[in-house]
Amino acid sequence: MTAKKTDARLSAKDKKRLASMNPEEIAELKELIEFLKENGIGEFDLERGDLKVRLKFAGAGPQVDPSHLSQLAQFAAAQHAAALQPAVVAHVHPVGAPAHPAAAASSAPETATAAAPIDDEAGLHIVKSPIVGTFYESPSPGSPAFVKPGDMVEVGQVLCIVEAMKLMNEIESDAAGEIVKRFVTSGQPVEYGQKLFAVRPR
Amino acid sequence: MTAKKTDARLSAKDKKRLASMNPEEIAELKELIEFLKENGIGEFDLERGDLKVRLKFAGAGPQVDPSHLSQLAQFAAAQHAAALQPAVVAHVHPVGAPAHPAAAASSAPETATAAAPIDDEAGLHIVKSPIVGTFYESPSPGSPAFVKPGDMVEVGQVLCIVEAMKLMNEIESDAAGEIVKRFVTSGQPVEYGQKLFAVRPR
Amino acid sequence: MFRKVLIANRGEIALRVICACKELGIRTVAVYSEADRNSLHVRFADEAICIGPPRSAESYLHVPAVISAAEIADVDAIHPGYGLLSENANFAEVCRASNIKFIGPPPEVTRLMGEKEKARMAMKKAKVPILPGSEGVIQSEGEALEWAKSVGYPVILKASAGGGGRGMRVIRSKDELPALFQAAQTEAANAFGNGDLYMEKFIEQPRHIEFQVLADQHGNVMSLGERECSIQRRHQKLIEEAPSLQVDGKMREEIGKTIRRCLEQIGYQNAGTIEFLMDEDGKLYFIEMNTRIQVEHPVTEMVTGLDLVKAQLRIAADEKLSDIVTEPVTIRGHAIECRVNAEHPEKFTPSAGRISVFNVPGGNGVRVDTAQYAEGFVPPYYDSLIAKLIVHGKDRSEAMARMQRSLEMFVVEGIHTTIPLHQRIFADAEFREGKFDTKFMERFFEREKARLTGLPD
Amino acid sequence: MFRKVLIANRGEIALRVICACKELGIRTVAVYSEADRNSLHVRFADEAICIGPPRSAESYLHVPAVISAAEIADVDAIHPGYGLLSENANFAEVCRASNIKFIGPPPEVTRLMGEKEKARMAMKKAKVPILPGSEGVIQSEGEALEWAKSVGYPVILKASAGGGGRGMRVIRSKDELPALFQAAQTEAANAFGNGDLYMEKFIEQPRHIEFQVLADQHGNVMSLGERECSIQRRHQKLIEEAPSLQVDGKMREEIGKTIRRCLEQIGYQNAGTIEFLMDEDGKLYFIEMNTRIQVEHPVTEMVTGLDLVKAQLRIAADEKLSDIVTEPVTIRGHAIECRVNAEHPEKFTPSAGRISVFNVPGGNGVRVDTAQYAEGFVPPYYDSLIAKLIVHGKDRSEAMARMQRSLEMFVVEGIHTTIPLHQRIFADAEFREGKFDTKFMERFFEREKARLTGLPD
Repeated sequence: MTAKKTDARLSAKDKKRLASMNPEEIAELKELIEFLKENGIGEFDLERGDLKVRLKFAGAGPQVDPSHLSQLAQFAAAQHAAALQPAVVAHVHPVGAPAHPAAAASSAPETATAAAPIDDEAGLHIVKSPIVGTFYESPSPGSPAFVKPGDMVEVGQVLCIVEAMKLMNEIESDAAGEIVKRFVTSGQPVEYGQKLFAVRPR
Repeated sequence: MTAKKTDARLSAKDKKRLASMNPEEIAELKELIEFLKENGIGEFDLERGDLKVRLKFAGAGPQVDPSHLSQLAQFAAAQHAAALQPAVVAHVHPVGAPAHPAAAASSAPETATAAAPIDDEAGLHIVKSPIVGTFYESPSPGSPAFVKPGDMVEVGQVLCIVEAMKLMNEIESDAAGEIVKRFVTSGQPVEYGQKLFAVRPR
Repeated sequence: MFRKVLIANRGEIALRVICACKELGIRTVAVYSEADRNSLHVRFADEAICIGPPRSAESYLHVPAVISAAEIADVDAIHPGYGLLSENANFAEVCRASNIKFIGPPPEVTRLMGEKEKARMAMKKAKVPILPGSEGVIQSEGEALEWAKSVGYPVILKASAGGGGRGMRVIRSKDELPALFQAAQTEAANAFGNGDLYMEKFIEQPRHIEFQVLADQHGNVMSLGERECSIQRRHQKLIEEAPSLQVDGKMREEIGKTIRRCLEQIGYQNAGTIEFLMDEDGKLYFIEMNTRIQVEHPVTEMVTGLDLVKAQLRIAADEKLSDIVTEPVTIRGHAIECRVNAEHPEKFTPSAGRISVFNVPGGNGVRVDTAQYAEGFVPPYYDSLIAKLIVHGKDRSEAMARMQRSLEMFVVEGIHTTIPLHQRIFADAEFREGKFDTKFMERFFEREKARLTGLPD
Repeated sequence: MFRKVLIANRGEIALRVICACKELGIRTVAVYSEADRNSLHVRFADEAICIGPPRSAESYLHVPAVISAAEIADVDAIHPGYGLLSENANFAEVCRASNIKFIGPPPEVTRLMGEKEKARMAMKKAKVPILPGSEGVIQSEGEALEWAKSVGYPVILKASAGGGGRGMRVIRSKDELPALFQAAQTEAANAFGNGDLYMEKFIEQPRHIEFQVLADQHGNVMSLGERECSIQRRHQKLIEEAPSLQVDGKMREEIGKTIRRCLEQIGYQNAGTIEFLMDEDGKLYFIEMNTRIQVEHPVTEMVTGLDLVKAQLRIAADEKLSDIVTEPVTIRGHAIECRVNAEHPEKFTPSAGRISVFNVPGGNGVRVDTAQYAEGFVPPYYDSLIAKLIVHGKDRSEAMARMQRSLEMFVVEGIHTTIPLHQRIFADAEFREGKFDTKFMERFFEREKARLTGLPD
């Protein structure tokens, strides 16, 4: 099942249409993106050098690997409809424990490796859970939290505990700076690679 | 399985990339997208350097309006590679009969409605078989052919016979002009919509 | 055995026949309309011939096109599948005239079974129970009362000239009869210009139960047990099962014996199905015979371990039934089929278009018959069946659990399908208990509506 | 029955276990590495927990991660699938210590069967035939000659300290023995600093035949017949069948009886497989026991109509075998499985990557167990099995025809698979006749090579 490839002949008009594209107008961009979105374009590339256009409708979309995905996300609102990917890839909901933010807040895949939303976390360092377990903010019930948003932390400073197999594992900060966000609540189960804290590096 | 949607934030670089299109060009791009959409194109690539075009239909052929298809054929060569499409869609090879040109010559889909390669047949009228059967060039074995390339024909003039269920069906020309090509050989089975003759209209 | 067979059909049944041919070493020829150019039956056949434009009447139903294709491809036989030309006696006759074996019964038998009254008479003669009906027109109230008494209430009055419910009355007691008789007569006279009425026994809650048979060309007939097909919407089957919970071994054997006798008398050949209505007391009444393979044949295959389409081919090639079915037929476990249609699961509007995601379930006891695929297209011209999901379990309970997990894992995107409808049915208590009849779906939709509007169930 | 089960595995077997759980109404928890984020076992489980990076050692094989996941998901039991942690007695012990039911035998039994010599002794004690071997070290040529005479030639000398073929010699007659004994002793001494040798009976053309068993936690054991697994490449099974053409009903029953006695003595629990070598005379010799579900379990399911994974779950939930297998086990028809690996079909190099087209075959008698799908990705970190294609027919001949048409209709694009290799094997006369042993693939490749280079076959 190889694809047929025939030499393309472009009419003069087509050549004109696609050839000489010159700089202008930012306002048009959003409209273009809206238009792409409306039309279910999943991918759109354009290079100027010697002009390269690539266009792909979302439905025709093969799985896009994460590195592409982040590029794509920056380029335009990617409508990512890869065939059988789970809507929520991490969905840990033990009875009695609150669902973790990714599952609770949206249906966007929360991945360990995927780029974080740029608007929230640009320039922030994310501390992730190196193990599966239960998150605790403080060394023992009732005692104060190791850290809270607004605190300044050093590299190696204990931020929290993740309990796994009855062992209390102290999670240390791998960056120095200000804690700007905690992603999980005490007692909540966390999986490998799950985001715990955002740190604004000093 | 909802599609992942990431907020589109354009980096300065991306803005510049897109900004290098003027409104007119964007309008043209929109027109192109409309065109692709109408024709169910799922992917479209174009490079200028040494001109490269890649085109992929979103799904099955039937949704493509034949009239647009011929336009498209002029625009670029159709690459028709939906997942499980047969490499050879028409492959009639009864024992003892020569394979018909489409199957013998290439693996290109031979469709009743698809436009013929432009370089060969631009401006030509194609007479197609209205029925399934066996093609005969002459009224009886040994007698001369109804027509041969180079002959001028009138509308309604008998071009050949297609035998179906022991009935000899005379196929008349639906165009007046010069026979420039016969696609099949006498005694060859033909399917519905198969090309029989090319006529250069007067 | 045949060297080469043309399959005069499309969709999943065309592919099903191609599979059977491949397993028997027979070359296959697909025919297709322009709308089916990218179908899997075209892809997997050894040869494929375009026979016309999308409209069935000009392609799949166009006898000269099909026969011409068979001639130029030089096939020995034609398998008609179901629907389309499969019960067209004229087509079978043209095949015979063209020296092409039609894989099915001879045209005479198809014709006999196609004429409802003749078929009833043939069955009656062979002592197959048929739904009691008056012999000809009921002339008067008095005659009606007498006839109703002889078969017992309820009975139904029907207009001899008519159809579509006009002139039709269900009568549940002798007190109601006089008034309803008058009303029906007047209505029939007004509607059809003819007030003649006849009467039939009426079954309030009929089940649709059918028996699968195979008959060779040497006079041998075999009954392969029954299928339960009561889950229907507007006379379209949605879910079929084998065996029926209502049929025990003794009944299966008795009916089987009667059917065998009857079909031997008729001279039946190849695969066929005898359809019955079952009344509330478990009595069966013949309705009609289908002289072809059925959509729902896989449930019988699952519980018997046989291959009915291969059997059809071998019978048509003049093999003896005793060489095809070499061991006594036994029923193992329970099988259920769901018809997956390209339809909106609530509004039932057809849903043609491109399939973007198509993940078929697999694993233990799961069979899928389909000609669809990811990136495939469902054309708007043909019936909406895109896949049959069949499961087999050691009992009905296991089969139901298996169906539920298979429905959950059957992912189709880009078009609507009836998968969600099946999921709702399999969650229904009445369905799960096997307490249903052909009016189940009406009640099911009413229950759903009641639940939605907050009314008591 | 369990409320919630964690599946400590990936790929098709994880999905297989999820299906079984769903059919039993058990909630499922998938665990996955970062490389498997988009896998179907993640998609179809009720919950899913990422337990580590792609490398197995840091995810699927990382006991603390798996146990932590089980604890935070609050499961009752863990199903280990095959491979990975399935035969890790320590893992089973940690499960026990964590109050999580390990679905498999107790760690003591796993440990016993994991130590080859102890397992042999346990089997020998229960009168299961084992491959004759010298008791301890053979001190001299004279002793070797005597022992060889007692079991008959051929025999094999092996280095007590070694492995990998060094110090190993096959001896086919007593005349050869002295020289080969010396050579083996010298080689062993040089290689391992220890010239000790022991001897075993040698089988020139062994078949690999294994028996499937189920054992409940109440002391009941059941044998479910055998599988023929001789088609192997480098000790990796490629094709498996049930039943074996070499095992008749009498033999099946006798071996079954011996196995039952043996496993009752050992206190075996859950599903397991006893592997044998069969010599040219049809005699079986125990090699080892696998204390888990096998890759090839579906062929047994197809011919027995049972569900082995559901049986595993029910046994672990303390149900009795007599409630799980309620009817006498009978073998119906013949089943064959092809392992479809993401490998080049000639060079056997692994082929990871994106699958662009994935059309699984369906229809009568065809089962596919897979966790792959169109647009899915085969990661490079794990074993290459991407699908199991299993067919069932009324006999081996029908099963082979069905496999051939199914292989033809199994379309995978974007990566290489072993589908073409299977097609070549199914076209091989020796395979078709069922005349094979574990060296079949070596001869097969030689025959192919000979054909290609134009040498006589």
